[in-house]
Amino acid sequence: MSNLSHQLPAPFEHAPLALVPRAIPWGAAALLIVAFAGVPWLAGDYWLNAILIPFLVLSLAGLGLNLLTGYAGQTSVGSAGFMAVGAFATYAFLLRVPVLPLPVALLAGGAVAAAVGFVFGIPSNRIKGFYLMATTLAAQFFLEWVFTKFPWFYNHASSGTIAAPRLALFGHDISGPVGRYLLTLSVVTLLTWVARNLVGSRLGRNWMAIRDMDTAAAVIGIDVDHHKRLAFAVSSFYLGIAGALWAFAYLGTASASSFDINRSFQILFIIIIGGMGSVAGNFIGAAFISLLPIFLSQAGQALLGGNVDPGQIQNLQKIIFGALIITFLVKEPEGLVRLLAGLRERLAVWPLRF
Amino acid sequence: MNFFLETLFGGLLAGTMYSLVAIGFVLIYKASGVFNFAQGAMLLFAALTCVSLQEAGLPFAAAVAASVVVMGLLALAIERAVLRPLVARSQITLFMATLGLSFIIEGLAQGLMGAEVRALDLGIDDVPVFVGDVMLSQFDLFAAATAAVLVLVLALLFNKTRVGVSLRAVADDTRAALSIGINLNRIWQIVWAVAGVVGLVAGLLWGARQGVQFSLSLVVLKALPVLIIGGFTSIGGAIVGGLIVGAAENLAEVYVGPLVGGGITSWFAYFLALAFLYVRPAGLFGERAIERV
Amino acid sequence: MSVPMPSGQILDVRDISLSFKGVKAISGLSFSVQRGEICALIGPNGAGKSSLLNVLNGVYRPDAGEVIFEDIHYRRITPLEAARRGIGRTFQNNALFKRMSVIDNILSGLSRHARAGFFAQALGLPPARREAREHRELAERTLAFLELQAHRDTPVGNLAYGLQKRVELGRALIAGPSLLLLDEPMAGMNADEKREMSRFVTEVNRGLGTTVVLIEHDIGVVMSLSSHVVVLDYGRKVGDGTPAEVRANPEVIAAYLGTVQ
Amino acid sequence: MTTFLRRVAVAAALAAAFCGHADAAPSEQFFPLATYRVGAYASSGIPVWAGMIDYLRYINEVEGGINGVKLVWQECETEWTAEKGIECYERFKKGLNGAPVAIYHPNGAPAAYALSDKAAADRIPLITLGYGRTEATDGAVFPHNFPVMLTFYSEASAVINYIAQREGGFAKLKGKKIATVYHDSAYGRETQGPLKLLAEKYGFENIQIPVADPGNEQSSQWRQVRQAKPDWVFLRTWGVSTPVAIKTAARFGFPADHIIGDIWASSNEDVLPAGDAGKGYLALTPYPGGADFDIHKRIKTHILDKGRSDLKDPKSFGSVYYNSGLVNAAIAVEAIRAGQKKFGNRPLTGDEGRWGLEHLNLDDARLKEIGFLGLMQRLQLSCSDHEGGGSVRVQQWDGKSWKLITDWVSSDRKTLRPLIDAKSAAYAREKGLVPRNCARES
Repeated sequence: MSNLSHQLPAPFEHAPLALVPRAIPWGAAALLIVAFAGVPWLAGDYWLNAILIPFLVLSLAGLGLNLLTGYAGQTSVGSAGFMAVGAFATYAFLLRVPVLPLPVALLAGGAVAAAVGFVFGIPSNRIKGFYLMATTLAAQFFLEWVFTKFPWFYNHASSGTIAAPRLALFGHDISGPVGRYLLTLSVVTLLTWVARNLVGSRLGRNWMAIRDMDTAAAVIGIDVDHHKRLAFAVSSFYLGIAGALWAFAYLGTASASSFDINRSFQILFIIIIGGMGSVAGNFIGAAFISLLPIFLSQAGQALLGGNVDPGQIQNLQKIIFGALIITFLVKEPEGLVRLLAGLRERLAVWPLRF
Repeated sequence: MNFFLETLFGGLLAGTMYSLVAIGFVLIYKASGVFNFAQGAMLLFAALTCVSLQEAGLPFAAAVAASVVVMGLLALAIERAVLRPLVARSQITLFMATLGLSFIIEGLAQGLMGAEVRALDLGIDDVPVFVGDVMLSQFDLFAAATAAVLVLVLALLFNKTRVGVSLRAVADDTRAALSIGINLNRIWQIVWAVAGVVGLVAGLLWGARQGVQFSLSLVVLKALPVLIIGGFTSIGGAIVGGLIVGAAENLAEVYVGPLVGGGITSWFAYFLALAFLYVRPAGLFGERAIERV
Repeated sequence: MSVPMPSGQILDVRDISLSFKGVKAISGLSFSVQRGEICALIGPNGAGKSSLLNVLNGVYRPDAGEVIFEDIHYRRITPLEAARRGIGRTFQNNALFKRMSVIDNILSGLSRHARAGFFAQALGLPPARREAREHRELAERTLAFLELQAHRDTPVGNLAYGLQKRVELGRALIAGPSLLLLDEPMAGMNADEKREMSRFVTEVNRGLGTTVVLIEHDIGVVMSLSSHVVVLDYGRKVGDGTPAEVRANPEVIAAYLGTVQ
Repeated sequence: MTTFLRRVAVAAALAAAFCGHADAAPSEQFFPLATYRVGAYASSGIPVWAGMIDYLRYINEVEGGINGVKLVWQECETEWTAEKGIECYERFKKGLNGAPVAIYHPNGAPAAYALSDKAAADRIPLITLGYGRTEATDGAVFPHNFPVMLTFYSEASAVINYIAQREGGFAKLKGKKIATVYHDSAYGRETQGPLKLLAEKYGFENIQIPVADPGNEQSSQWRQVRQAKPDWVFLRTWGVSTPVAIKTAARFGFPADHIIGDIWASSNEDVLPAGDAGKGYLALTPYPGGADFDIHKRIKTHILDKGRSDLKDPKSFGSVYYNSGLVNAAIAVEAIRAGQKKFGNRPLTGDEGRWGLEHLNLDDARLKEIGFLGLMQRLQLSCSDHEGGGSVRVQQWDGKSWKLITDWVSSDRKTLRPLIDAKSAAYAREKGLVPRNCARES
């Protein structure tokens, strides 16, 4: 590195240096304290089991897809297939190598998913755009088929399902709602930190360069093919771990159909609504997508009582949902995260402007 | 050998059913550069409208005519509410918008017309026909003939009418077309309406086969590999792609399926499409754009 | 086939031909560039200038001919390999990463020099941090050199065209290329901006000893900036020499006056 | 944006209201209804809820509740998905305004699997009629799962018994070809084990042909059927793949009256779209179609004719799915009645509901009393047997409605029980569970 700076012409040497100091993220720290210390005491089973755990897992899955689509610019509709790999691989490790502690099994499951993602990412060197999307659909359908077809993957259970083996960490049973919540929260926190490191590093920059213009990226010396495959692998690692958590921390029992194409679309919606190319956006998108239907059905139940066919509420919800997606694409292509940032900026100058 | 031929021909005919769905895609992609995921939902909406009207007492022909009008109105609405505000946005954005659109149309279709399964009888006897020893399906023959007529009509529409000529101009070079005064919005409306009518035809044929119900919208997933093999921009490609997928899928299920336990049709077409892509990254008939830098 | 390159030359283009779907873009083009010079490619639109640059760094693949750069002979090279060998490049219509900030665009130019591994980056380990800090310092210096500090964190898509050209130059420059290909670095600029850009190019050329091949339409700029001019028309070379020689060449005058008023 | 924030605030307030209701002394029994009225499977769901609600309403309004305990119910839409199923379950499990949950119907395989552990932890029994884990028959390992009346194993055995009956005895099965055309999913594959065993026992040729989801194109499958020339086809499809299968069979000249549909291919919605091709089609079911059973007369008089029915389309009265709603509701009601014998005539908790289910005994006399004779088989559950029944009736589609053509055809559950025990033991090992000792349960 230093040999490079020796070649610099004079003006370079005398240029003033202005490095931005790193700020401590107080907001994030406070949020983490509340999430780790406050929520387990305050939230009941309903909030933990039905809302917070799936919200966290979906955020993680969104993060995984966002690395691939929002950062590296490769659209995928096979996310759920890679989630399935993570779930079934983790299950296989827990079942067949009982000495493995849970975190190691999760990591190993994620690693298997990463390997599979890498393989399905190979065509990205020749195939682009919608055509590449078809590759990911192939992955989706093929993986779903594999996990129903070969009984080895689900230990020959007649129902084709995998059930969470006893969830334990350092001898503590964590199969209760709080235990599963804390497990999920820890994994998600850790992986979010890693994702922030990645997107802020050279790797993330290279991904974004490829997203914005892959020809130019190659011209300045970025190995485009390698980085695309790497994006598939890293994204699948995240999705794989999300899949394992979805199966074991959330559902409890899962099968290949828990990871069908609709799940892939759901994750895609999370990143569209939350914001592509943003880490925080995944959480906002996931919150939106998991809370909106619950809100609508609760509101429908509470406001209209039994007077309206619940099926119609559901149809209405579908329409609202579709309309929201289009509205976001039209009005705020960068998603809710951008919208909230705009709101914050306006609030910051509040007394002056309002 | 007979069995092989029968599988091959049966597969080819079944493939035309895929082509029918794919044609709607191609029309829209050519004219507006939109990869329309909502084509399946449009198919469902069209068929459901037609059947509901028939149930309400309209004769079949009138119901079809009314459905055509409804699809035209739907196209107008889509152009206004989705395409116009998103003009000049990236293709991926437009694709995602059609995902949202498919939710709206599905919600509307089921909300307005119910979720029950409806039987649809087109009055075609679905009994086997024998050509020598080779058995063919009368219904499939009818579907293939319909596809042929449809392609003919579309060809006439695009080659002999003013609308068709402007459409081709738009597909070739949008900017040049605009500069000679072609109204892009109008073209989009027309093309989406035509795609809606193609969806109606496909929806009726598929609906006659499986009943008119929600899962009609799933045939879109079957049409994707067809598009990839044929290329997004060629109607001929959609036909050939459909034939290839139909034949390959049937042959594979019969000859390869037993080796791996069968049930491979869900992904086989996609792998086939992938293999094609690897050789020709823009489909058999698609043209690869030269990158200008 | 492989005649050795005379010393002092950094680039030798031999008999390059390129066509698109049967239409010739370049036919049988040969010329060479001396180490340390600024060589200008001129010619009317469609003469094949940009295509030639694209051949040199592997974006296009020629049908025939050979390129010799430093000590390697090639007809087809990947853009990646060309970059690794030290060919830097800017584009006619700006090939910047539009949604990334100015500093990130500049930093991306360094990626082929980076050594930190995947896990070091993912986990924020000391080697990765150290490298990131060094790269950032270098990028800050580049920003300062190109007088772009005020725009450090602006997404380049929001910058004025002239500034974007400068960012693109910075991105190519920071990698320390031995040959810099600049495709119309001054297109669409006013006289002041052109003067500034000329200054940057000259400083790079003199300070770093970087060889520059540039495409430019403004004959005034070409004459004052470059020491060697190659003139193309319809994919053929119609002139090659010092600015003064080229200016006197009747074929050049014909080609130029025929199209540019 | 501000409207959005306001909406979130309303949602939070609503959710809080739901979580923090005041406990009053319970006087009512809560029947949570996890329904699916939209999505791919809505067409089959809608009549089911009508049947359930009509029966609950009948119990309340005509019989004055279960021994005086009134029933309350609320719907929650699951779209046949696991996530919404969990959300509904978590919303419902604490009861409604103090009325407790005794028995829960997950209504849909994904939710049933996902709720298995959670319901065990909350001690709420799940009834899964015609779906769910077959090995849950072993109540020692699965105390809270009740795959009542008919598992897929029993179904496979019953279909072979029926074919034997048609062919003139088990001896005649030797050398016959029986093809199973199945939806390529866990559901579809579940009969492979028992059919293999039965094929070895009776000597018929067992041909398995999968249909990939969603199954809207099946020419290759039926071409294989045509080539194999089976004597009977056991059709284990579901959703859209059933009418497509029936139509494609006709297209390939396979006679509909030699196709036997399974429990999920036996409804009006399955055959109607097939039109004429469905004429003669056979289907087995634990809840046959028809509106002539005694209970239908009662419901017609007291509910339907008074305009109190949940059915929007009166044509569906007596349809297979409507009747399945009746049967599902009746099992739960009768189980609560059984539990009340021990715990008193009051609303029961989940634990008490489970006791009631394990002591449920519906003989012909009781079935006649409640008006279900012929519609529902004799059913006796116990700690070690959570299935209880295992019989089916075979019905035939005449183009307009189902005609019952057999009485109850029983299955050979003894032969298949070892398969079930092996699977439940494997599950217990995998999860580190210690099975209950059923001998000591009372």
